Amino acid sequence: MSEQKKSSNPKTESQKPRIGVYICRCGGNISDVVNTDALAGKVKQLGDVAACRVETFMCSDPGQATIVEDIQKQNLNRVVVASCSPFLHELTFRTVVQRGGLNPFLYEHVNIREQDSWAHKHDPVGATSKALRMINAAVGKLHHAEPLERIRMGNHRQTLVVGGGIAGLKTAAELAGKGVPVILVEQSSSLGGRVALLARTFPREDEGSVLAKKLIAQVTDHPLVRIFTRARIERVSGFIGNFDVKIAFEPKPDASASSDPQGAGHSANAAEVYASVGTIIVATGADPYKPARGEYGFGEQPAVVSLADFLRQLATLPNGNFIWNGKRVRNVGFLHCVGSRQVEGVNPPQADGKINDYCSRYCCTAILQQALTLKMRFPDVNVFDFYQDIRTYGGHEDYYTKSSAAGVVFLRYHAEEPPVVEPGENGSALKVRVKDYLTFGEEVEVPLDLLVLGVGLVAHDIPELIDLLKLPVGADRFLQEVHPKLRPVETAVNGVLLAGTAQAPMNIEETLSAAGAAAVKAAIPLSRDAVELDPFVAEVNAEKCNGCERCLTECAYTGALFKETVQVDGESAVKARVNPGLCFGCGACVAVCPTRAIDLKGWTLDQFDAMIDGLVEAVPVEG
Amino acid sequence: MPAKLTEAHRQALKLFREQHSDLDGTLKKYVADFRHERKQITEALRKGAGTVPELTRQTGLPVDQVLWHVTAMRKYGTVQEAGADGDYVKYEFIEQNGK
Amino acid sequence: MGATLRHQTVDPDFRNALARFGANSVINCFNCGNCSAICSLSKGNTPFPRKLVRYAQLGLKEKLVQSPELWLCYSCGDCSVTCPRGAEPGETMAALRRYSIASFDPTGLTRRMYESPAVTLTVTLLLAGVLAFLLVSLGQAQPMHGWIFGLVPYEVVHKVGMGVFALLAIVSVAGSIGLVRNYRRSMDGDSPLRGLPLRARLRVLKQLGQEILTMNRHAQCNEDETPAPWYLTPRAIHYSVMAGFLGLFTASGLNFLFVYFLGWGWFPPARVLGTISGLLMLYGVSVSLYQRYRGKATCVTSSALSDWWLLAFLLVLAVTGFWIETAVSFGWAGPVNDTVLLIHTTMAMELVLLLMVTKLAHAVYRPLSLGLYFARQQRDIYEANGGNHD
Amino acid sequence: MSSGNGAAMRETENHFDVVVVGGGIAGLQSALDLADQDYRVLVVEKQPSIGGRMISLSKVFPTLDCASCITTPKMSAAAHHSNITLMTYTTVDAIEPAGDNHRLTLTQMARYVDTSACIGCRQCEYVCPVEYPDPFEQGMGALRAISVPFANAIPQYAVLNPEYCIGCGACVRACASDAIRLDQQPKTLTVEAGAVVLATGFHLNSTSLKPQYNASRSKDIVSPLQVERLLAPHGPYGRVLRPSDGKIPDSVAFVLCAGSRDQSIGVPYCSRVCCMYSIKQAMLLSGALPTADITIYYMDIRAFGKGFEQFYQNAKAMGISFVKGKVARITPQPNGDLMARVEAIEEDGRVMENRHDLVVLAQGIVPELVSPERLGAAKEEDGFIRRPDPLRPAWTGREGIFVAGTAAGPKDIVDSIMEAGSAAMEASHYLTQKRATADANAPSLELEVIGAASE
Repeated sequence: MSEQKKSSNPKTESQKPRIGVYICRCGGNISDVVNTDALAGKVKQLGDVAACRVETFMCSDPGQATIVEDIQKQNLNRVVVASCSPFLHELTFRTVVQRGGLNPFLYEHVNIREQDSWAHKHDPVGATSKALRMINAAVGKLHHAEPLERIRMGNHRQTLVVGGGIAGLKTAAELAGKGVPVILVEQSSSLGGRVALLARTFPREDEGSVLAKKLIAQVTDHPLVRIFTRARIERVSGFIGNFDVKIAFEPKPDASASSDPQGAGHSANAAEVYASVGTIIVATGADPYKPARGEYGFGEQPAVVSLADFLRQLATLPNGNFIWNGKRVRNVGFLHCVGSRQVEGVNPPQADGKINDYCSRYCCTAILQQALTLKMRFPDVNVFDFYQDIRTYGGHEDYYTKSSAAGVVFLRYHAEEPPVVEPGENGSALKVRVKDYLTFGEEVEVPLDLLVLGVGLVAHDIPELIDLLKLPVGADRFLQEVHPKLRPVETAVNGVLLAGTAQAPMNIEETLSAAGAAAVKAAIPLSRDAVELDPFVAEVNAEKCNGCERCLTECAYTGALFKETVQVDGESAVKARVNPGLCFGCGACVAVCPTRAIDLKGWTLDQFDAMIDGLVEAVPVEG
Repeated sequence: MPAKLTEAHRQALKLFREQHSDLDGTLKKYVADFRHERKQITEALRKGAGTVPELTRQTGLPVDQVLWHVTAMRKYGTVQEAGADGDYVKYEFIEQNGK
Repeated sequence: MGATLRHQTVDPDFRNALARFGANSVINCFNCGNCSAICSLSKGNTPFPRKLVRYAQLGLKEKLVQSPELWLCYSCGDCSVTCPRGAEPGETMAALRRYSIASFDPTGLTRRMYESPAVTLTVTLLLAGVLAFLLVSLGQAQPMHGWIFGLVPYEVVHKVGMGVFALLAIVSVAGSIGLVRNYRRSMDGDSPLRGLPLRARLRVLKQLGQEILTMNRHAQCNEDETPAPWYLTPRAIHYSVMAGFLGLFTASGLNFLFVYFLGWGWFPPARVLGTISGLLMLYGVSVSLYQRYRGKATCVTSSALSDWWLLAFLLVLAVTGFWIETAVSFGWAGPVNDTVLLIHTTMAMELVLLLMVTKLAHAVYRPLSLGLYFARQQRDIYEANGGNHD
Repeated sequence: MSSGNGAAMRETENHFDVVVVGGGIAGLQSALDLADQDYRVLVVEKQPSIGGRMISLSKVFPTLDCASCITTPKMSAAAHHSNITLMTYTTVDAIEPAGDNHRLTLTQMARYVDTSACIGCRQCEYVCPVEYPDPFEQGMGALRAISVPFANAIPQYAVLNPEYCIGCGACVRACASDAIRLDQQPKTLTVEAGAVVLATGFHLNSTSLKPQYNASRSKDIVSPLQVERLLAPHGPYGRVLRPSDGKIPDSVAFVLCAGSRDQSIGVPYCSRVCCMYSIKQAMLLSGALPTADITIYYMDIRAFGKGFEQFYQNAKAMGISFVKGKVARITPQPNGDLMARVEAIEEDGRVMENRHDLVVLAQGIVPELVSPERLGAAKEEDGFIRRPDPLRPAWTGREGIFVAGTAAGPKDIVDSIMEAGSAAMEASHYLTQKRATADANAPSLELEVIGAASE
């Protein structure tokens, strides 16, 4: 494969490989273990290595400048960087190589940090030798590298938003405002999600339903937004810029849809809808945790309610005495971390066998907001707050301060010793026994007329969508982003983005920010006529293909591999062919092909052979 | 390399000195102290490797200043680590690089 | 902590009761522990103020009055100044002391006086009226222009004095017993002195005596304050008030003993002691009043009625005392001087009478608590050494 | 959309679609998200290098990614983006309305170096005879009076600090490309922008805010940013030493809420990140100093973000001790030990005096921008930039002016990046609306509906 027929870069043509190898110290992450200077000495002796340098931070501007300069001054035509995971910086260095004037795919990334220095902290000599072998493999691979071009595909410049809560509405409003057409699909019959049900939001004390209505108004009449309620995604295929979606509808129960407060009537539902979109935003939200029967008396004691139920009912109560279910209430308790921060062996596992060991983020502030509201409206009511840590972060601390000043009494329990809820005596409905760590671990007994469980958030159950979009899911059942710091709203599926609580618990303000961030990431690829995809897809050598179709049965991606009948020497023959837009480059077809007729671009079988040789070859590792 | 200053350079230097004249002598004193301390530590290090407390005893300078100078010298390549002595790192002078 | 009361029910209404004693910010506390850790006096097994603030938050009344820590505090105010929540633990401590004094008074008068300025005023005036009437009506038997000490005949002084001291003794003993009983209860009925060898008991006495004489603990307060001149430190001011008070008390006693009982007619040591003590008192009380008025020192971020009451009382006492002394020295007479004497005598008696129901009660409770605290320290040392002292 | 719009803007040098004020992580992310949509963006940064606070961090929670490793690519991407112009060492003095645009008055401070000639070779730095405490290393390392600010600074131009320059001219002689300009003066210039994103960031309040902590009496009572540098792979000492005398510390304490949640110092809010960065630093320290005792004194552990609680639990499992209680006083001893006084709240309430040889004060986050009014924004009571519309969390309330990151309140990197994206979205939404007049190529929605549509 080393003989290239065509090349976009004259530099690489008919030239002997001149390979530059760049070794990164990564501060000390690598060089504290790997002897980078000795390594560089050995690398220089490898075949066709024309330059080898060591830098403290290869990814820094001076590091990058070195590569560009060497390519130009030393006529390098292939480049290896040995540094961190390609996940972090492969793209960075491909861009650098391109800046230097080379085809970006004449580049090989070697991970001598995660796979070497970090893994072999206590064996510097071994790690150095391993690094050398890894670089040798990359050099070997580069001997067989050829310039590749990114695949350019058409771009459907519109977005599908799944979920009609505030995250979905906000992304739709922003995108439509920017001129990107949006198809919004909501499973239920109304828009606005959970926020529409909130009496007051924090920290601004806005009316939840008012906020939701405003957002709904922004999208419902927008010419670029089409809303479908009682709808679900039935089929998705394709890739960024070219997702083909089928939307199906729940049958209408009866004609009473108009009773819907948020007006499902905005959407003209049909039997089914087909659309092609460039990007997809998943804004399917989260649900409040539903306590198990008997969990802190829930479901058994009528005086135990969840926060969601409490705030709904509190909003409807008249002022005066605090009457709950017909009874005057004097003592109310709030219990934090119900369904969150659970501990193995203390809290019973959930249906899937896991415990919810994460913090639900919104609940501390939400609880204190309710406690404060309660104290403000009914000053006679005693309020007790059972907590582990009060997590009113940032300005939310104000709720903690104010609810304290309003007279809420706080008691701190340890997760290992959760409060015990028992039937009350002497006229109170309940009795909560708690080992209070603010009072030197003394067991304190609090008589209560009402206990509000500060329930956390759990991921909304969307197995079909997860399956359709091949969405990664974290251990906490929430959808998983590519990288929590670098790319917090993107998923491993290019073009599919996350907005709001589908990803993790958030409050309204954070949800709206996240939605904005998802919207911008959805808009960026749509700002161009075409999308560019990595060229690492399968390619069939028609001459070698014997039409056995084994690859077709193995391919997991619909439409990626298909057969066609061609005329070979006057006879018709069945040959496999690849649709590069749909191929994920998984290599399953390569593995089953009996004639070595299929290769992955950028990862050819010859290259694998060369890499294996490179790893086992006798290299000057001693010394 | 303009090893010799041109007239333009001299004019610029003059202007700079005028605009940043060290009226109360703060900078002058800072630089004098800096040079003096650096010299003392360099001399102490020339006698052999030492930890920061050892260098402090030899020079009589404030201990945090000694650490700072050693750190600076390490950064600019005239000092390197030479093992440890209990809870303290030993530093040694690199003769050949001493500019 | 020792043993604890299990299953203690909380009473959040207690903080409302406490608010009437001047603690308004108990609820603000989020139990970070800064106050206890900033306090130089909060040591070993007697941590405060947070412990007491916490008990107050939960309304654990018994635990509150059982806590000797209440009286170990000198109100330096460091805790209130550095409190991250503005919860004013120092004020809470002061209010809890008032609550505690009130709770030892079976008559309930103290509580009412703390809760209401009107009651305080009424009681003060009423009692003054009764005393004055008593003194004047009996004194009227003598010619008004006579030698002024003839104003109050011996029998009156004697009878009233006996009555006063009897009353005082009863109230003090009742209060002290209450405090000790509470303290014992917090130790599960154990006495802090039980099993302590004599030497250790003597050491407790010695420590207590030293502390009363030097107020060394008070000197540990206000670590962060830029040191005031020695004569303006809270310790010096408090010391001068206390020494002045004790000195005057002693001088009066000596005078009574030698001049009236033994009929010496003139006893210079008592006069000298009285003069010095009076000056000390005058100085301490004036500075204290001024500082409270200006809100200058950390310890006087806020002052309750009981604080003003006591200081005002002491000030008037000191001023009238000097007036009388001057009058006696120069042989002045006349109705003005008689009236001044009347006021002085009335107020002195009233102060003594109200000892256990006013802020002055701390003069009894603090030494007592300190004694118990020292005893407990000695016992801890004793037990730590396996029963062998030293 | 867009390329058309962008191109029109490029004709005037001093007109940009968006000006981003601040080149920290939030500003860079906003700039990239806008530039990727073909808007022409100017990033104005006060410091000589972009990268903000994040570039000086060691690793980030809860992933423990090396901070330079994930910041440099963003910095580099911004620096090389064809739609992004960087102006470093430049302050924004005022933002005023100019038609339906904004006019920004900028001051480019004197670097004393001609950036068109400087190649970042550092020859000037090598010959400079004066060294001073390096601000990037929080004073622990040294920097020469003329130098490239730090190893991975962008841009790689030298900058001269006139406060320490003695005017010896050595750098002028050493510079191969004759780039030193000692007669350079600050330059005022104006640019116009269709929209503005304020990403002016934060700084930490002072370690001496609480006199009880005696930070002025010991160099070992340190700021968390100092610890970041101690832990950074290229930190001042190359390892973790205590700054007073270079001892390898064997007992390190973290004092949480040392500059927040404290009315007595006027910062009632929570700074959001201190719990997590302290846990992170504690974990990294326990890696760097395997035998050291590490204690975190806390009031509440606020591990509220995604993956944070697990991170906290891991730290506990690693043996880092968490003690509930606010440290009231730190007293330096003559031998250098630091005694931290704290109540044993969860035990018997006794007051403990614990010995440490390095104490980290988790200071509070306060806004870097003191008067946002000058830049066309209003501030909240706490000093951070106000955002009046709950549905547009990036909007300042002034037409076309948006805010991202810690300028609007303390927050971590993820939330800053999220908000930066959100600000970019709202800005591009705004710019689109502004130009929406009669677009012939207006987009339209395309879909295929099968079956009768029923209302």
